[in-house]
Amino acid sequence: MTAVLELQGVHTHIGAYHILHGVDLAVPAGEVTMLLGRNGAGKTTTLRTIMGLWAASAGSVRFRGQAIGGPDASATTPDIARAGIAYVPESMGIFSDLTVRENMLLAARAARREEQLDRARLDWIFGFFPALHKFWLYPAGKLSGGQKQMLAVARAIIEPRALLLIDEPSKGLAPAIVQNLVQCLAELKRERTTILLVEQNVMMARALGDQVAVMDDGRVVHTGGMAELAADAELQQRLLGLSLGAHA
Amino acid sequence: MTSHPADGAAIPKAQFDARPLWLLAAVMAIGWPLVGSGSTWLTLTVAGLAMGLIVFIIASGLTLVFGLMDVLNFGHGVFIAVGAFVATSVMGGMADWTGSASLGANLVAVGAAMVVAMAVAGAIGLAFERVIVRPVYGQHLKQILITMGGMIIGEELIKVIWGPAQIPLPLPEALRGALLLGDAAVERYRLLAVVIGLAVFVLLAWVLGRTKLGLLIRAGVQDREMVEALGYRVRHLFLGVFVAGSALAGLGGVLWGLYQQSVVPQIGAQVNTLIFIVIIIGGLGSTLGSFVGALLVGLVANYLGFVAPKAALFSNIALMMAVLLWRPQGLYPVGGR
Amino acid sequence: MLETRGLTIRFGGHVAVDHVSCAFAPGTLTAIVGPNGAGKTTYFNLISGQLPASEGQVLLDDMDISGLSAPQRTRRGLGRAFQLTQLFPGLSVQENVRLAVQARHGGGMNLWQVWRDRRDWLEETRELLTTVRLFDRRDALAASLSHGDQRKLEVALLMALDPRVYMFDEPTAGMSLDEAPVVLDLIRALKARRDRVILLVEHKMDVVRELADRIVVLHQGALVADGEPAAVIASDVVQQAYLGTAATQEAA
Amino acid sequence: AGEIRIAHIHSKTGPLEAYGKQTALGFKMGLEYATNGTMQVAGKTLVLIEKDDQGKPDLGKSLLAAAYGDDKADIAVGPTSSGVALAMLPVAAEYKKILLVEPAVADSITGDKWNKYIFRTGRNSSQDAISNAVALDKPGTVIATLAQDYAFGRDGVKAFKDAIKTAKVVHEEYLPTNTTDFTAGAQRLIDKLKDQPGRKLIFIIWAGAGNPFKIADLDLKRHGIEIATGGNILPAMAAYKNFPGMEGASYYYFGIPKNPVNEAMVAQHYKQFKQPPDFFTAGGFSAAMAVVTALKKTNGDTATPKLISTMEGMSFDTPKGTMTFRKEDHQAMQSMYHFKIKVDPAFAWGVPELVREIKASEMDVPIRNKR
Amino acid sequence: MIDRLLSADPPRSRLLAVLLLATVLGLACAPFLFPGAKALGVAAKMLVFILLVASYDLLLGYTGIVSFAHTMFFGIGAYGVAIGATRLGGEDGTGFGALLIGVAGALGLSLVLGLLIGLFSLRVKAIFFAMITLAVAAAFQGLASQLSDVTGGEDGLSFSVPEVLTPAFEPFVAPVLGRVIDGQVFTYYLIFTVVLMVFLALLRAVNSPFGRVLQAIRENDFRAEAIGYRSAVYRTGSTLLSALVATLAGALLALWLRYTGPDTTLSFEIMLDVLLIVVIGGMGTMYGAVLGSVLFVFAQNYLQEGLRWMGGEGGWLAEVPVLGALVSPDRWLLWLGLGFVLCVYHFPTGLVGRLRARSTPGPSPAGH
Ligand SMILES: Nc1ncnc2c1ncn2[C@@H]1O[C@H](COP(=O)(O)OP(=O)(O)OP(=O)(O)O)[C@@H](O)[C@H]1O
Ligand SMILES: Nc1ncnc2c1ncn2[C@@H]1O[C@H](COP(=O)(O)OP(=O)(O)OP(=O)(O)O)[C@@H](O)[C@H]1O
Ligand SMILES: [Mg+2]
Ligand SMILES: [Mg+2]
Repeated sequence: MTAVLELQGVHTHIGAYHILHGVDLAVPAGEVTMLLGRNGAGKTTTLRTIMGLWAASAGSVRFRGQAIGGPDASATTPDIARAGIAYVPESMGIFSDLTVRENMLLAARAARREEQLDRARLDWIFGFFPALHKFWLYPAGKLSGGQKQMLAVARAIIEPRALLLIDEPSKGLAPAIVQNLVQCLAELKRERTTILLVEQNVMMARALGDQVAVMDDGRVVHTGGMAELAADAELQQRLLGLSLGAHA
Repeated sequence: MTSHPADGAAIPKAQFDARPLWLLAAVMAIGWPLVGSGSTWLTLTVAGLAMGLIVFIIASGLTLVFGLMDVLNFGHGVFIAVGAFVATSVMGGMADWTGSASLGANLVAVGAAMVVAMAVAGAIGLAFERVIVRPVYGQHLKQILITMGGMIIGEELIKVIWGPAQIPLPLPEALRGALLLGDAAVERYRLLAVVIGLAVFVLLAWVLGRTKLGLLIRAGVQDREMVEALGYRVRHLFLGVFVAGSALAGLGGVLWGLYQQSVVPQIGAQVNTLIFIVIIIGGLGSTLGSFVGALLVGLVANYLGFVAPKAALFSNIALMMAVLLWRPQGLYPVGGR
Repeated sequence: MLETRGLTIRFGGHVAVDHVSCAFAPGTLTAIVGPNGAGKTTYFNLISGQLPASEGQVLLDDMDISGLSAPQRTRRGLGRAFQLTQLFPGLSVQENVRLAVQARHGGGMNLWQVWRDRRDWLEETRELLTTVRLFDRRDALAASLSHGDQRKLEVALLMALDPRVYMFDEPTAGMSLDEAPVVLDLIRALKARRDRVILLVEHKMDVVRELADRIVVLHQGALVADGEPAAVIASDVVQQAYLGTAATQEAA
Repeated sequence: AGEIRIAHIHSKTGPLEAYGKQTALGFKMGLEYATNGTMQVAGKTLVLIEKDDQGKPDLGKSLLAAAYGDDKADIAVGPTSSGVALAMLPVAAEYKKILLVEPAVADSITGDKWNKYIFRTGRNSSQDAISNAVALDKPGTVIATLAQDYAFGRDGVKAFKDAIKTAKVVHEEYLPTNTTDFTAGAQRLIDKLKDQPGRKLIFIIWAGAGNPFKIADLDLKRHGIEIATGGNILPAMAAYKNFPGMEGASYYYFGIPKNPVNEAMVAQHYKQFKQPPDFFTAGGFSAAMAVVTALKKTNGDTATPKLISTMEGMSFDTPKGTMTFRKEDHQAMQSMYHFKIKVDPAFAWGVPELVREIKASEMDVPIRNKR
Repeated sequence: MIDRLLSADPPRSRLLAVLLLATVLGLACAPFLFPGAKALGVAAKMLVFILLVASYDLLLGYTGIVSFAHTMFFGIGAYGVAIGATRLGGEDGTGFGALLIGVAGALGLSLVLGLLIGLFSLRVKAIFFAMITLAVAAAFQGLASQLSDVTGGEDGLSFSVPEVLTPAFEPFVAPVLGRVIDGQVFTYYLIFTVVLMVFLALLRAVNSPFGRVLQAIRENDFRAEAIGYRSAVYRTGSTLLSALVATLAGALLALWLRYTGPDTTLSFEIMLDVLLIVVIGGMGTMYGAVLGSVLFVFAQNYLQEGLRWMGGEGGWLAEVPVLGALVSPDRWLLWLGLGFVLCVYHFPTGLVGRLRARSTPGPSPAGH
């Protein structure tokens, strides 16, 4: 099992605040790694640090063996994205003045004009998120909350990428669409796309997760297999403050 | 999985909004009975349209920078001034070419002035972007201040280099005077301006409308981080746009200076209000909008100036107010503002 | 107490809310469910006045309030928490809430009082922050909160207004498993007061099942089902259009 | 022994920087010339204090107060802009010291805003307008005016019209100061003039941004219409190259006056800068001549009443010949020059050739102040 | 007591407090500390700018409205006094009544125009509003120069003020503490008192519930509406309040200068100065207006002399080829512009923000 992405002792400061206190994390290739933790634990900050949107003040982030983050690395966010990482931010990052079409066109780096978009892949995406087809020419800012979320995910998968960083994709999605999303991610995994997923939705976590990392207070406090955690009620209580079974 | 949507369903194209163009036509139509005489109307209309195109050229760089990058560049005028001053130096040095009665030789001189002016203004734009504008992307207020600071510095440096006094910039021989269409006179120089203005417009409309560039930059303004996270180097893009905008201002400066036939260091500041009005009318950032806006400004100024010269002082502002009452976000609104 | 009659809005050709008529009584919690884009948030916007209706009325205590602006409706007792968080990002957590407290007391037009002097408002604010577990972070800027904490603050702003009609739009989305119950407890406590109208948009069916007295289903803008939770959830339209295959999984 | 302190307040910076610089230079050259390079009058050393009003009236006002109050200036000279000058006038009265205005032109400085401490060596707008009228006033001539639509422009046209005796002024065109496109105005002028008999002139009074001479590009010649205007600084006269034969009246052109003072100034200027002196250089020079002449007459006495009585009616030499401060309003009466433009490739500007010197006595410059 | 006066909004930084105290004392004693007409003029201008900038801070820093028409109100105040004095002042000089009527008329006009502008701002979005006010201000300036019968046009109006306020009025024979007490000194203290009181009132306003709502609207007006504040009302209120204070500032300036013209009150340059001072001082702090104004007005008036002193004119520096041209006092604007840019760079939160950040350790994220 090789790690596609590796974080070692990553510290991140936002302004005067010290948010990440030495995060160690390895994301194995071709699997889904769940990043869990309570509100404010530092999950989003971790993803942003990987994308180079916050600078890691100490430690290192390595992607396929290359250093992409840390005090010595010089890679900028565009470099990191070009290395093959797609990112679905927590705030969705929709370009609200642009139409759905234009949002998608921007996400597809290879396409210059709409005609150059991969029609088959687009249809595959529309299959999961039909609303995007319906509102193709709509300004994205006018979509409903759930539709924006769909667009955010769709943008990240319009072209194949080696690693997906996804921050709470299920929030605001209707149950049927959450199902589609799970299926979509499962299909991506089958194509050997590596996924690092932050999620509060227990059902999704259990359905997709291979590996688990639990964060608290800017550190990874537990790593292991999903199955292991799901089986251990006492561990759940200690790490997450409740039991996963309770809601299942 | 839910059912597939109809494959290859025709994707509707956005409708082109032609009403502002109709407005333009309407203004011309109203002008006729107001002016009365046909040849006078023709003279005024052609002159107004040509003036509009000159204004469009000096405003186009600002539209570009503001429309795409959301940068309120109050220092735009300095690039106009630089363009004009460079033209005095270049054309001064080519006295043989400008003095010759041959149109070809004259055009070579003007063309050389334009090329050099654009290059110099663009180069200064490069420095301006790096030193002055870059730290304040996304902060309008600071943009206003820092670019005004840049403008003051620029103006003072111009005074250091070219002196504080007015410098004549005579039109080359063959571009002076007018062509007569019956009783209507059309200045030759304005015809040159029309050609260049149209070329600039077509080029801009094509680059922005037909390439991904326009999209990228607009997106970059809204959420720069996200565009970078999609793998684009926003920084280079912005730099490129700014340089292009500055170069256009330099071009505008040459044309404006030649139109005025003399250049003062304040030449840029003098047109600041005018070009801001034009881009507001246009919709703060739409190329087509500021194109139509500039033509409107040119026409209305001439008709009003003929019919009621007293009112002409406020014609631009009145026009702007009227347009905004009709469309509060300008003729062609650019989303998000 | 709150009623909508034939409430409709069109955006161009798109009918986002389509003649929805529905009445809500105090003391009941009505869950509004429906697929993404069904018009739930828009329906809220129409009630609270963020959008003007194309047709139809909103009635509060049998008074037509359709012509009133959003702030006027708020002052008549309609309160709103937003699906996409709406805070005062540059102000501290405490000031965010305190502004809402002040709004309820209606002191905004006072130009001469020193703000600090209103200890009573401060006390109220602090109590609320304690309830939603944000007291420790009271001095942080709202913008610097993590997503989940911002959601809690969003709810706190609504609680501070203490309106007669509470409208929650997916209050727990993005909240972690141990925090969500805090909000749900608050909602339960509201319900227990029996004098408030509570509307809740929520995609988590377990929450809906547990809290709702009644479920209203919107689909493509129209009201397609309304009634007892169990019956509505079992209905075809909910099973197919909304839950999809999820129903089978949840049952398992 | 002792010092005589002279404050010169002018636009070292601001929109009129170029003019201010010429004045300052001329003033210094004038002091040197008048004192034969000693910078002394009656054994007292002239101390020159220069201040920059930046073209701002409030600043000019406080600088003048500071000059009289803090720097103990005995006499002040300046400023460049009329607006600044008008703000300054009351200060002179408050401090009871002389302000010699140069080159601000507004009539009201020696008109209704005048007080007895105010003298002016520069010409006023009336003098400008009247001299042009005298130059253009011929039987059978039909004139239309083109001016900026504000007080300055209107007053100028009024003075011009009042002084016209035999020619006919058929139209007054006023355009907004911010006009950039003169086509509409030109059309109106053409419509008014084209069917008139006789010689047809458009007389332009314009200062500031915008280039009204553009109207010539509309091929006025086909209607037999000519353009006329007053003199200007050399860079502005570059545009005159397009109008060979254009007539008007000018305040100064270095090649026109023939007198020792002018010859000395031109020679000195060429020596220092390899260029001829300009409009405002001559003005500054004249102001210096006035100051030194007065001081010589009082034998270095700087008491204001003494200076005033000396200067009233005083004649003094300048590059423009002899000027005289009129007793009533302290305006310097001076010659103006009727010119005709000749194009000479040796010069970058259209060269105004002297047609005739218009003596002060030929111009009936109204007295507008109340005393 | 002090806390009350400052409306419970203390400087919150020791250094800032010291600087403010020094400024207030310095301005209070300026006639005796700094000799000369120029120095007193500069001090008076500082006072007027403190008020003008503070009023703009209310609009910009607290309410988040970018308007370029603020100098219009400043001008209205100045012209109010000027026109009152020229029209109503009789042969035997101007009475206080004429001035008061002028000020009242100006306040009335500002009220009406402020309302109009406030209402217009509801129709268009922020950036359009800013641009429109730019044009409106230009139009107003054009109007002032057109109506030359009333306003004196480009030349402006010089006018007389009540005798006690003129330099000619000297009640004491001997100088007091080395300064001849004349009407100018009285005018100065009149200005000082008005500025101090109105400034404290503004400070109170921004620390009142009203002021807090303005901040809320600045941060998120959509949300402010959704908790029940009618942002239209508050915005208009803020526009009016700041317009009135600016009018008052204009009146004070006119009183001091005994002159009003388009360049002294209406020009875009002044608008820019105000904007810059707000930003340098620190937006939304009120105290920034004090420090910023003092610093800026000082630089504006003494930078040229500074360059001269450094040898930029006729001194050793002037001999250096390129540098000589650059440090010439005639190019002082170059250095002011450079100062502009550097200040915006280095004081993103303004002087006050910088000072406060230094002395109070920021609130640490609790819960760690
Ligand atoms: N811009 C910021 N400035 C200051 N502190 C911040 C900022 N952004 C985040 N923080 C702090 O960093 C900590 C971690 O935040 P982060 O958003 O990474 O949490 P999270 O695990 O993603 O939480 P959630 O589940 O609520 O999204 C929080 O305490 C938060 O307040
Ligand atoms: N301002 C608007 N202009 C145009 N269309 C809009 C606008 N607001 C909403 N819509 C459309 O109306 C429909 C209903 O949106 P709404 O936000 O109410 O959905 P929702 O039921 O809340 O969905 P979700 O569960 O995803 O939040 C969507 O298709 C949306 O695109
Ligand atoms: Mg998060
Ligand atoms: Mg919704």
